[in-house]
Amino acid sequence: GGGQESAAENNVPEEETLSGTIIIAASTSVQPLSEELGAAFMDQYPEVSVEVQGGGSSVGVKSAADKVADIGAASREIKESEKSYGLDEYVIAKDGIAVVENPDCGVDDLTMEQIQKIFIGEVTNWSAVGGSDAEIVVVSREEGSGTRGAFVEITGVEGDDGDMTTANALVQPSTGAVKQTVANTPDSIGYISLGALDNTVKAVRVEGVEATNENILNNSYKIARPFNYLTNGEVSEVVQAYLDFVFSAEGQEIVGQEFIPVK
Amino acid sequence: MTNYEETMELVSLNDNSRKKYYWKNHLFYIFIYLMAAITILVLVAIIGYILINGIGHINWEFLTSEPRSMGREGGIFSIIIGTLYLTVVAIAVSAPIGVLAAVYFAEYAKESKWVKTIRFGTEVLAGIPSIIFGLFGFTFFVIFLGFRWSILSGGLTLSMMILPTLIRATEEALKTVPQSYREGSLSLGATKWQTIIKVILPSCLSGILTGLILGIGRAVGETAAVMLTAGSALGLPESLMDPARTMSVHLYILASEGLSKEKTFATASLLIILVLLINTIASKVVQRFINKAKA
Amino acid sequence: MNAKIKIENLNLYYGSFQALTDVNMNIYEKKITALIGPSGCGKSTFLRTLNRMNDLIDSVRIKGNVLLDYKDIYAKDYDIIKLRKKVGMVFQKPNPFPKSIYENIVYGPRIHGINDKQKLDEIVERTLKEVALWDEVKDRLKKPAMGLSGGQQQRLCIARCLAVEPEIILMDEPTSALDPVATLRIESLLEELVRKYTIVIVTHNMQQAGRVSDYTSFFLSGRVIETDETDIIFSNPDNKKTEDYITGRFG
Amino acid sequence: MNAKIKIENLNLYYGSFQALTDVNMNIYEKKITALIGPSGCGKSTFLRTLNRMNDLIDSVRIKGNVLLDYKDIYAKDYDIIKLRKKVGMVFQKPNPFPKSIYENIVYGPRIHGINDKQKLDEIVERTLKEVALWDEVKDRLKKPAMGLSGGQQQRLCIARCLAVEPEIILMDEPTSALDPVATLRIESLLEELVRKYTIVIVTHNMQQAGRVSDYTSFFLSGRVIETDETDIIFSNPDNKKTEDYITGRFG
Amino acid sequence: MKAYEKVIEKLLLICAVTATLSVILITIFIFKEGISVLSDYGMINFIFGTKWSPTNGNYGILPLIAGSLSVTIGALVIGIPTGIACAVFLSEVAHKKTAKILKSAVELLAGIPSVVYGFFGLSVLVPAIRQFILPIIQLFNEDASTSGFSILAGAIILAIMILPTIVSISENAISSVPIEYKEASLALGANRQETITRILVPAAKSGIISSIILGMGRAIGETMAVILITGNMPKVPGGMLDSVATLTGTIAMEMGYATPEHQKALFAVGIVLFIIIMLLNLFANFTLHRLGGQAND
Ligand SMILES: Nc1ncnc2c1ncn2[C@@H]1O[C@H](COP(=O)(O)OP(=O)(O)OP(=O)(O)O)[C@@H](O)[C@H]1O
Ligand SMILES: Nc1ncnc2c1ncn2[C@@H]1O[C@H](COP(=O)(O)OP(=O)(O)OP(=O)(O)O)[C@@H](O)[C@H]1O
Ligand SMILES: [Mg+2]
Ligand SMILES: [Mg+2]
Repeated sequence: GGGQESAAENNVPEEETLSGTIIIAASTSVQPLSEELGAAFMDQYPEVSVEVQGGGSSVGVKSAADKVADIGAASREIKESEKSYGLDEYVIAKDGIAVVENPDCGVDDLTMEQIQKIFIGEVTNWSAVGGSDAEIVVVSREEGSGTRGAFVEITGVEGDDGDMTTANALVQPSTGAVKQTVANTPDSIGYISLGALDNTVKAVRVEGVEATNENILNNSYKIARPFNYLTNGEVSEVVQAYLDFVFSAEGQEIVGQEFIPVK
Repeated sequence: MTNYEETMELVSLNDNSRKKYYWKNHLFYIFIYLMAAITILVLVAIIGYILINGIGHINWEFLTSEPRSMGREGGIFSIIIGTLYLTVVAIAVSAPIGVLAAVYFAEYAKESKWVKTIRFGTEVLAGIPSIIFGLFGFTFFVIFLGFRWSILSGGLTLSMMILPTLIRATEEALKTVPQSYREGSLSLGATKWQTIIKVILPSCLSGILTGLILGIGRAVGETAAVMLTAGSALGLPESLMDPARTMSVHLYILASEGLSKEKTFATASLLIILVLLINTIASKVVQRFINKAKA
Repeated sequence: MNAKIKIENLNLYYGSFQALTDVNMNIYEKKITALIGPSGCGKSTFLRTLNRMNDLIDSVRIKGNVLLDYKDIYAKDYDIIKLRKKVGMVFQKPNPFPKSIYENIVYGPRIHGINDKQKLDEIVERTLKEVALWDEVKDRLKKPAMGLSGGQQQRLCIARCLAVEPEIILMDEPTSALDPVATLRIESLLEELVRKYTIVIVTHNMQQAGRVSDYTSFFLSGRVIETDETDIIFSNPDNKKTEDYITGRFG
Repeated sequence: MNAKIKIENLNLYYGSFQALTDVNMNIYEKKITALIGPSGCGKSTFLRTLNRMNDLIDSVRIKGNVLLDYKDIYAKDYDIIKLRKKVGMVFQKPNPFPKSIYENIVYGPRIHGINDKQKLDEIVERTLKEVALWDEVKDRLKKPAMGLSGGQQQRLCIARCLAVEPEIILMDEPTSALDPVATLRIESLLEELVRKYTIVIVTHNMQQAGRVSDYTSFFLSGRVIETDETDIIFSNPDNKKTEDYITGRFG
Repeated sequence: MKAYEKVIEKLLLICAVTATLSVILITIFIFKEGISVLSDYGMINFIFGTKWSPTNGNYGILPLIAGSLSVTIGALVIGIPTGIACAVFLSEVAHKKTAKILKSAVELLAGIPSVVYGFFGLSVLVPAIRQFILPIIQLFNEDASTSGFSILAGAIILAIMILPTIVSISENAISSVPIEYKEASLALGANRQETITRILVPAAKSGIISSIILGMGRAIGETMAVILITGNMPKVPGGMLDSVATLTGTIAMEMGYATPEHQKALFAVGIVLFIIIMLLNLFANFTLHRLGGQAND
């Protein structure tokens, strides 16, 4: 029927037989994007099924290394310790990390240093950063989270002694959970992927710069990170086709809906 | 005579030597009634809160359409299917093993050290927390056996989890079969196995069914172990090797990420209704059996 | 006379407790042998050695011989299944299976390989007639056996036992759970059955033993105190203890 | 003579089933009254109306009067607790609490407000002596009561009952679960106790009733057929049915 | 006996052993993955270390143990009296009909998946603690503060979750105390309350204790509900309103994101949890044995 027709039209012989399953193990920040990309890809190749697993950046890396998944997706730079796997990296998008606070908080602007101090636990009261006299409720992501990895690295919360996030931080296991906690807990502050930002929480300006795509692309907004796709060794035809699709104009357009395209 | 009335009646008597006791009596009953009332209230509060907020959002569309944008929109069709598959696999694997194991314990096992050991092993399995099952399923089925995150991995993990429940329920059911049935059958020259298959198992079928239904309930409600073994992919599973997301996992994700209050409540309500249904069926089965036995 | 079963020096232990001591007895073909004695004296235990129902109890150990048609039923290679087919048993409390009347009776024949519907129907009719239950239940054969009265249930159990064509029927206080009318019916049934079958019956009812049995054995503390023709036991026992028991001075 | 309890036109129903019909009886002070009759005739039911133990059963309805010291124990304002303190009860199966011997006996006194250690010790010693158990258990008062033999347990239960200083003791077949030796001990104990207490005893053992009791009431199907001095009932009953029962013609 | 009977018995035996084999398999695989961390890092450092920060290589799980224990103990403190009171109510105080209805309601409570409780806790209890309980506590201690994600929230939700276990097993135990005890007590002039507290409950204690131990096992093992409501803060708590992270929650949360080394550490946490549950099982067996022996000799 129709599938054959369109394949003939495109006149690309391999696509006619393109079928199989692609398993992507993605960090929660890359998961929605991967699902969108996967869905679009499947529209083009109905015989292919793209399965996107939730998980974390490390699991993305590990899954790719273990070949549990065809593609691992990480929302941070590959760590030194992970380089040994010898994975191929593809930066598919960029994402900013928004520092968000409960909408009732009065603080609009924070410096990188203030952010660092708040998350290290040196500043515990909003009054120290120009807010009202209320204790700061810090909300962080769990150990191993890509967002957390990127955030602590960029903001300097990670120092010579490693990740120094205050022990008094509430920990939530996903971007959504952080957002929900910050939205519901007075005097709280957290960080989430810019793509997930909505009006339930308030994003603060960092060093006076608003968290927007433009500001990230022009490098004025400092807290941003890459989204990586990782593969292990030779990839199958169908995975390669998927990667090609991601970097195609159509793929990057999908990226652009929530994140920052790389091409 | 109701007990509270009895107490009150006694309190009204003017008997000095027992005054102290009446006072204690009062406190005792107040405490008991209060605690019972709190428990019931909590039950009503939880179920009521969730159903009131959720039941309005359950409709045909919700049940039959695919979830979109991580469940923020759309329905939960693929999740219902995933739950179904996973439960079926879990039951299909554990039911025969569980029932036969129970038959062994109830009909064959002699009280030896060895039998005590495997009994203890069964009890231990029942006590292992689900997250440990999850860890195990992850290293064993997902990685070691290479089943990946799949209905198979999840189903096998779940079947291990519900095995003790099944064994226990079946064994209890077998114990209720009067010894006289066994004697009657054996005295007619039936072998032990014939006796079990033709007389004993049929006469405690409902007990076994109840066990199965309880097992299903547990499988449907499990979250942690399923997440680590069957994954949490949203797609419609098509084979045993596909990953799946169950309703409990979906509810967890919706709740923790705050994706959509409305869908969260709807999913929670559906889960409660499902459990209610499962419980009712279980007790109906038992009731029918009792009626049949009486007739 | 023909001793269908010969019991020689039978000793039985439950763990370390000796329940039967040096039992010697003959059970004669096509006669009714009654076992009497006070509670706990070992009547049931003895009865259950005759079809090896005691094998169900783990702690039981047995010494001595039980010869059925001159073959030791406790010999290694003796086929228990055949033994139990040959030696039927009726229990104190009627214990029909939770199945239909019909299914109860054909259970045994089916076990033993008869699957022909017509043959089974015949067996059902014949045995129910033998226990005089046919007229009462012929219209409700497919109804649950549990719906019968106690006396009917007990007769059904006897019919079920007859259906596998035993030669010997063991009965352990078969009427003690029944009312007087049902008891009388069973007693008169015994008189019919003894024409074809060898019957051993345990009873705590002296009158019953006197009425129905040909031979009586008196048990006391696991020993057979006296065993003889019923008339002799009841009119002129050898042993003082037997006399005391029968006249109700103890027990 | 002094009627400690006077039962007038007592009727008792379990739901719609009438278990006692028009019972009239006197129970005399410091005498032993035996209740006899076949199984299911209502002896236990009647006994349990005397300390209102039937109140435990939801379906029970009662009509008529039970006058204890001329006061109706079923009157609205009658104090059940006091009633039960005054009317002790001993059950068929020895039922000591799963506590120590000592704790079993002081349970009642403690309930009734005695907490003085010395007083409790006295009570334990006195009651155990009264039931002739003191010498057997005085060295193991803190040991579990469950470790005693059946007969000892039953005597302990009687001692436990005496510890709350009752005036009347109800006993429901107190020896039927015991062996002959233990039974004899309890019977001789009764002869001691009746000097201080009024005793009502249910028994299925005719000889026992004859041996120990002063008065006997014969129950049949929920009615009192005859009630009189024991000697008269056993030697020269008014009623044919009483005679039949006593001579063992039915029951 | 026919030959196939032997074969069948062997087959059944195999089925019966499956559960035990599973336990062995689970033990082997969990230990295989986690034992290296325990030995490299040091058992003492691992269990008594106060800093859980795997990305920095700090694997001290004392905060997690403290978290698990505090919510569990909290749940027991709330759940035991309530549960036993309910059991007494159902078996001795309530009318038969009421009791029957309530019993099935309690069973229903037992069947509800734990995530549902977690969700309820997250959307109702956590804000309620912040808004209503905190002000009350602040009356006594001005410095008190909480985000609502707390031991208290976890304890309450876990208590609700273990209630059905405690209630139904205890109710069973109390109901199966021989009626003779009750009658004996009443016949001595004890009233119902005295009979319940002095005779029935003590006589049912082994059943009640096993219900508590089962409930405790369930509380320690619970995962998802706890993640949603305790705040997951790996810090030794100082009070009821502090947030905590639990052993189970940490495993479930971090498993997905863990680097290989971190993952091994999580398996090691699993080993500790496993051992705690095993000890609890053994302890339960031992206690019940002792109590059972006492009751019967
Ligand atoms: N399974 C068993 N294990 C241990 N002892 C047993 C067992 N069954 C019976 N006994 C003991 O063996 C003795 C004989 O028991 P049996 O049942 O044969 O007596 P009985 O004469 O049939 O008594 P009854 O008239 O009460 O039925 C009794 O002392 C009994 O306690
Ligand atoms: N709780 C009850 N509910 C309904 N009927 C009962 C109840 N208890 C006893 N009965 C019936 O009341 C009648 C009298 O019973 P009761 O126990 O008083 O007899 P009994 O003379 O003590 O007999 P036994 O000698 O067997 O102890 C019997 O028919 C019995 O079935
Ligand atoms: Mg017997
Ligand atoms: Mg009675």
